[in-house]
Amino acid sequence: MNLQLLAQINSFLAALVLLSAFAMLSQRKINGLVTLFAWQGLFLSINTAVVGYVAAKHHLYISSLLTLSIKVILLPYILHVLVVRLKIKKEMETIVNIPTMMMIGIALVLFSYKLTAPVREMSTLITRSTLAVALATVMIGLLMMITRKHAVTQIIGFLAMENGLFFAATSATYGMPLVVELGVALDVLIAAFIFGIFFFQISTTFDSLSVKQMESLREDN
Amino acid sequence: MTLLILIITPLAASLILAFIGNRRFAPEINIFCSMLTFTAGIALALDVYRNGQIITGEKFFFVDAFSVYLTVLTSFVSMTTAVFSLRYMQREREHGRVGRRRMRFYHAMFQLFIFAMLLCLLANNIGVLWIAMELATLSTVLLVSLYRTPNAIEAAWKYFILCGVGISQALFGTVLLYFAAEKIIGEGGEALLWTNLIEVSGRLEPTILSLAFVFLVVGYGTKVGLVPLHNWLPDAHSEGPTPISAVLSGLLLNVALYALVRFKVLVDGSTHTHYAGNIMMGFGIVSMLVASFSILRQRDIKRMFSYSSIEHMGIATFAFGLGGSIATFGALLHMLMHSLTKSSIFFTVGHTCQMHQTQEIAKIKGLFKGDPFVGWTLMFGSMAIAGMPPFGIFTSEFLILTAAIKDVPMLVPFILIGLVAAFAGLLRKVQYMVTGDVPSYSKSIQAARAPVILHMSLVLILAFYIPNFLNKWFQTAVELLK
Amino acid sequence: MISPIELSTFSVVAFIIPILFVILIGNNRRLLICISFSVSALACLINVVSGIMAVAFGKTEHVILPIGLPSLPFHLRLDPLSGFFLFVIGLLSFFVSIYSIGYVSGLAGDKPIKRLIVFYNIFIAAMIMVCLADDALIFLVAWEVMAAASYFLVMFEDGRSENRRAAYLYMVMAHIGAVLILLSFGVMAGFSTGFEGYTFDAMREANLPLKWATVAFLLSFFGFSAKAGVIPMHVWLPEAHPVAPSNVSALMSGVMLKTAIYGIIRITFDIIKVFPWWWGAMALAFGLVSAVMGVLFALMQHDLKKLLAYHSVENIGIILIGIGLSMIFTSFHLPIMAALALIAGLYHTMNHAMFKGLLFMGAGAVINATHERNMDEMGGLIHLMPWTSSFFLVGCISISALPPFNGFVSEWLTFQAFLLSPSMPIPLMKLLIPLGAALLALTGALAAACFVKVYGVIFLGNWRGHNHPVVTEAAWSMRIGMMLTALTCLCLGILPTIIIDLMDSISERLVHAKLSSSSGIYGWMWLTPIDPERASYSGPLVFIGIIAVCAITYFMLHVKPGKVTRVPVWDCGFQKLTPKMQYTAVSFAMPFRRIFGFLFDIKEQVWMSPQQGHCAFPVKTNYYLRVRDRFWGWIYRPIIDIVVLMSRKAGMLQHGRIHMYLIYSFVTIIFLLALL
Amino acid sequence: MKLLHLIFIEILQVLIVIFAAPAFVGWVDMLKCWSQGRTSAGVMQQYRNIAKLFVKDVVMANNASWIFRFTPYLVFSTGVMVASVIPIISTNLFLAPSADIIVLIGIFATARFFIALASLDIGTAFGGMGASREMMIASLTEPAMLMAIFTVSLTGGSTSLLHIVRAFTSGVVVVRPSIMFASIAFALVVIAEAGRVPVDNPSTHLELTMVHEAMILEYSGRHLALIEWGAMIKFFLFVTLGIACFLPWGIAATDDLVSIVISVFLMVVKLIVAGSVLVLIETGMAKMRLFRLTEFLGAAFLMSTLGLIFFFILE
Repeated sequence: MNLQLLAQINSFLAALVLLSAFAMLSQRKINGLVTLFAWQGLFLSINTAVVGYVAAKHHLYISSLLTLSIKVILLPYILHVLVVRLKIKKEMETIVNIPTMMMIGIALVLFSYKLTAPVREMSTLITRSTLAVALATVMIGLLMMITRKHAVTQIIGFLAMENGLFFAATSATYGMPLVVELGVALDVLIAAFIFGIFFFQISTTFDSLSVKQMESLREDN
Repeated sequence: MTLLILIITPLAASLILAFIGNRRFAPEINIFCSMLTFTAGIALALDVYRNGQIITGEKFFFVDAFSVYLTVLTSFVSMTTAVFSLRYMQREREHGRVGRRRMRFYHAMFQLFIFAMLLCLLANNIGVLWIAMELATLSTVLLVSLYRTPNAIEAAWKYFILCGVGISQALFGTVLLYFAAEKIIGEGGEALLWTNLIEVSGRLEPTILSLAFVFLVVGYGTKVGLVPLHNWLPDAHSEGPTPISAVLSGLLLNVALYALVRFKVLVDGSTHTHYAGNIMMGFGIVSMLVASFSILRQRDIKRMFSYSSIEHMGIATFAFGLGGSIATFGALLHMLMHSLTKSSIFFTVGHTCQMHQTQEIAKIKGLFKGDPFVGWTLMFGSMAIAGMPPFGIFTSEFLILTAAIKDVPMLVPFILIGLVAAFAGLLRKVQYMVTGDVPSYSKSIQAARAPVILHMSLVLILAFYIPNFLNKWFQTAVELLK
Repeated sequence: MISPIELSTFSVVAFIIPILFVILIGNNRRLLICISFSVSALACLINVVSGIMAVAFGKTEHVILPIGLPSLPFHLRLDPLSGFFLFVIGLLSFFVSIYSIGYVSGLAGDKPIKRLIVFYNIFIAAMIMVCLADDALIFLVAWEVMAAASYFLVMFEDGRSENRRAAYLYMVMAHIGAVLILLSFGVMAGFSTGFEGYTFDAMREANLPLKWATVAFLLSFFGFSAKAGVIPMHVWLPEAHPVAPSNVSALMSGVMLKTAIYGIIRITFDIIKVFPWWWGAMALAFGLVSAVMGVLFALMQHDLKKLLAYHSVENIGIILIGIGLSMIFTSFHLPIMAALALIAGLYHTMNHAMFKGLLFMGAGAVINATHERNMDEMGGLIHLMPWTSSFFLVGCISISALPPFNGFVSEWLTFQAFLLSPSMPIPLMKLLIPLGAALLALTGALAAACFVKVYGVIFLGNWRGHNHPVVTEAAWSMRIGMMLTALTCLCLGILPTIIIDLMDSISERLVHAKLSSSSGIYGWMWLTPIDPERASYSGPLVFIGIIAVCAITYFMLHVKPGKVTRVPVWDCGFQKLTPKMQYTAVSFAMPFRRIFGFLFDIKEQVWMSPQQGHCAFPVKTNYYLRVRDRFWGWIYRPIIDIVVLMSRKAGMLQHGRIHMYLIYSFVTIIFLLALL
Repeated sequence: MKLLHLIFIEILQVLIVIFAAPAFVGWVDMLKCWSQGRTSAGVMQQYRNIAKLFVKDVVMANNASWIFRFTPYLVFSTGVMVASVIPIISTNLFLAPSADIIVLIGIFATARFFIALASLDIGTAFGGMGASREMMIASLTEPAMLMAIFTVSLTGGSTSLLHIVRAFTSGVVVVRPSIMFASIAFALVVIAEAGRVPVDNPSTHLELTMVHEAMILEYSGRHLALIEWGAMIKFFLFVTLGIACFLPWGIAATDDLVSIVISVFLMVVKLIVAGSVLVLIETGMAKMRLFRLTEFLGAAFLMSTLGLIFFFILE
């Protein structure tokens, strides 16, 4: 296959990642969120594999496999189990209403496009244009954490940010060195276990998983 | 070799304690391992002192003057904390705040935390540095929520989320840095090695690096506790068990600042401006102002001292940002003095809280009469932390301030206000706690004196006499960083 | 032959011995007090000796201690100026230490004596180190240790809330002052490179541009005046001195304030050296305001120690007047006049140390005996405490600047300095400065009035109080301490010439002129500054003359024994004369309240309780008076309010909502990226 | 020989002062009586009073302390001390350098200090009232007096009386505005210091008005005599001080007998004049309320300050 096509595939997948990010932003149902997160992971791992093929970097295959196993299979499974176990109610209310979030999201995309301009100029990689998308994904993940009131959604936002970062690494530099990739993956795993424990602690201490109740530590004015 | 021992010991210890951490002699094991770590640290220090900086393990590890003194400090404070936590946690168990299984967890995580911090300090690879930093966060998150009270869980959750987000920003910054570096050094692991980066820092692309520094400063700054990224810090410090508060504000903040300073050197090296320095100065001033004014109206003793940690990190950040030989020297000294003093204060605070069964300042009274040792150490510790001689923090603040009025006179009034406000706030609360009559509900406890005395005397001695090796390290570090 | 500076350094070490005693024989109270305070007294005596040597030889010696920062070891230096202050500190501390033996034993048993002894010694040692310091670091270390030690001494009775409040206020003010001083050192060190810049020698070398010199001077001036209690930085002083143990207040008011004067002189005359005249004018203005306001505030008090504290404000003002004049003269290159003014200031420094120490010791004795600080509850103690009363009288006369005692000499010298103002090139100053002299005269007269009140109300008349404690004469060691101080006051008043000739070495170094070279043709009996034609005062002759005439008249009238009939007080036929009808401190000060009332925030109420029978005879009349310092409301209240507001605002950042926290970091990123 | 001579002059002057003071006061009283159309008791009346008091016994309150007994002697001796310093009949007094004007004021202040203490000693309301008022008046007079003296000593270039007198007498006689104003101020101050109408009324015992009398109310016998005498000496000295400062011409510069006699004669003339001037003022004005005194003394202060300002502006 020629590079042209691969580049197009790459940017197409990038578009899908961003799309899934937006979808998550607008998704109300928690199961839907988990599914979308899985999809995002899937696109990401395919993309990584493609880039690995393009750049002939074999460690990228490994990281793509890692992504597949952790972010597509493991984490969604854990989340799903938790959702079932803790009987989390399906509907998630958001702080800001959906259309506004969309607007903000688009603004973020433009912003990150502007930001990554110097990188694009410098870079010679075929993936360089997708860096903007990666940064946008990170930002949208952060936005999601900000606007959702629920612990699980915040975690998903967090993981979406991780996805974005991973994507950024791939697109900007054909991925970090393997040791770093592994380390990051390990951290994500530990994080996953920790928030697993957390969900139980929270739901046992407070009656629900809503972050709303956790505002007691404050300077009482 | 010593280096490997230094790294492996805490890791192995955490593994062992993960299984036998609930036994009767577990704390002793904990102490023993920390002592082993400390001796290894000393050995490493001597090694560095003799033959300068070390690069081993296929350039994986890198030790220079800056990191070695922090390494020794880390291992030392972790050792004294382990000693302190022996009796402290025992009493916590007697009060039924923690169960046996959680003791196991506590010991394991404690050692893991030490391991993570040492890895941060010794890693040559900035990617590994990031990983270790994340590990340090993760290992302490569940320690903060050890008591499982609603507040503890809330604090831990905030700690987890905020630091997680912050650290992800840092990763993005690292990616950008890697991107800029690989242009010059070439692909693969080489481009992430600090030793290579510092050599080529002049040739790195300035725009990318300044872009990267934004994410790095927000990322690591969150862990340093710079305002307005600090909100997790008071909660985590006040709700966790006291030994953890001690190591968090005594060591973790230092390590995060260490990372930040490393990157600052890189960025300013490439931009040839004072860009990173200015940002750090700004963060420093804001942090110390906000923190000082927050101290004034604290009702919780541990919260108050965690705010003072924010203040001091602000001062140190400001000083590093200021640059110049005297300011940098002062900043290095300040990191050392602060972590010694602050951890000893937290030990004392732990005793105080256990005596009065509360962290509320309003309920703590008459320490001079009740337990002179605790009272006076708390008084002197607070005076030291507030920058009164004859304690070391005064010396470092003296250097920083005088350097500041030389270079940035316009900023000095803000520092002045901050320092005085912090002093007034601390003194007010502490004076209230130490004076007066002993309340009925306060019961006397057997305080762990050794760590406190050790720390305070170190702070006192180092104010008047800085041993030669330390001085040599500081000077080389100054050359490296200024 | 051991050199003075070695002596002093040794003495500083010697102050550790009493602290060791506390550890060793802490349980034996009496023994501990006796031994430890006598050791401190000896250590102080060493400094008296070394001080005299330093001033007399006029040599300057350096010592570099092996401790401190690696590239900045502690530099010590003893020159005549610091020698003079060592002498003053040592002498008063010597007297006070003797006094303390009795005083501290007289304190109630539950008081934390050990704490007192430990910090007492640290305090004195720190003051000595301040005078010896020759680089910024050790100076500030000693300065702050001094502040901290005195803080703990003020907090001696930490059970009482007023002690805590006073100590807190004092410590905060002291710390603000210290930081200001630190910054001024920073400015001066900024003009030479590296760590060596922090030594005073380097600062002397570095010739600052005027702008920076001014900054440094202003910083240090206000820093030091916060410690000296110059108005409006005086608020801590009348709070802290009353609540401290009296031997401590004697030291704080007598010598600790003087270290601030030392600092001002050191920085202006020794380190900066060249300055415009308006610096001096500023010092002069602050001095005058402090002097007048201080004495007026004092007049309004009826708490004995508070009154004395306000008098410290006044006297610091007088000292500043001398120094300010000297600065003005120096800036106009009039060395001999500068020398006169400087000596006047320094001499008053020493005098104030002595008589204020004496007065506080006396106050301590009285308060120990009566357990009462409110003068309006006292009276007639002269019959019960003859020794204390006579020593206290000496103090009163000295502080009221009456010949032939020492206070008068220094004020006389200051007046002489004022009279030299016409030789200044600036017309306006020529006109204004003599008005300052008028203010000084007013101060003197008011001080006299105030101490007539003090002595009259405490020692004369009859006991006014409700409770009648058994009042006994002070312990012997207290009496000795006070007697020595009183004698010193008299000697300083009668034989000023000798001491002033000694002090030439100081003025020679600082303003390059001697006084004795101008005077001295009359010899030790006549004090003739500048020129015997201008002015002359002979303490001995006045003293001897007055005493002689008294004696002669006495004997002439008692050639045949004069009969003295003792009768009850003539009550004008009104039968019910009670002690309550005596004038009290409040009523004595009434005319002054009427005249100078506009300066204070006065709240005065009189109300008659329900009357029965004839309306002219109310059953009971209540009188309420509250005199407040206006400065608190003018300056400090607003500042405190602002700080509280700021802290509330800072607290609002921590509102507990994690979303907002995330937004913070988000916004921070956006902001920083926008900065790019 | 020379020394003997000096000592002789010194003693002579002191004696003159001591014994002339009552006469001067008597003269003033006499003038006053005449001006008020009363028959006077003559110049010698004050001598009779003093003599009478000396022979009387001392009656003292039970709680009078040593201060009460010591004060009269001190008051008297300060008067004598000052008398030996002010150049009245001659300018070569060997004791004169031992005290300049400021010291003189100081010495008088000492005397006042002790009187005030003594008046508080018994613990009656009168005493306290007197002391409080006296000290208040003193604190207001002192600045005015000092400013007046400043003007003089700036003109004379010295604060020691000898040199002021020499400076004036040696120079040609000029009318200086500064000196004029200063002298007026000084006159007002003398009235206040000596406790004459309108500041104080020596011949009243009405508690609302009395100041000096209230202080010495408890005294009797020789003590009272000494105090009264001391007060007279003080009054006399203040007048002579004024003379020495403002019209010193004629005070003997050489110590031959002739010039001394002349100067004594001149002094007597000056005193007579000064006394009558004072009487004019006293009879012209009524006793002031206590808190009006601020205005009176304020005027004195203003005068002296004007004098000072004129010294700098016009000369």
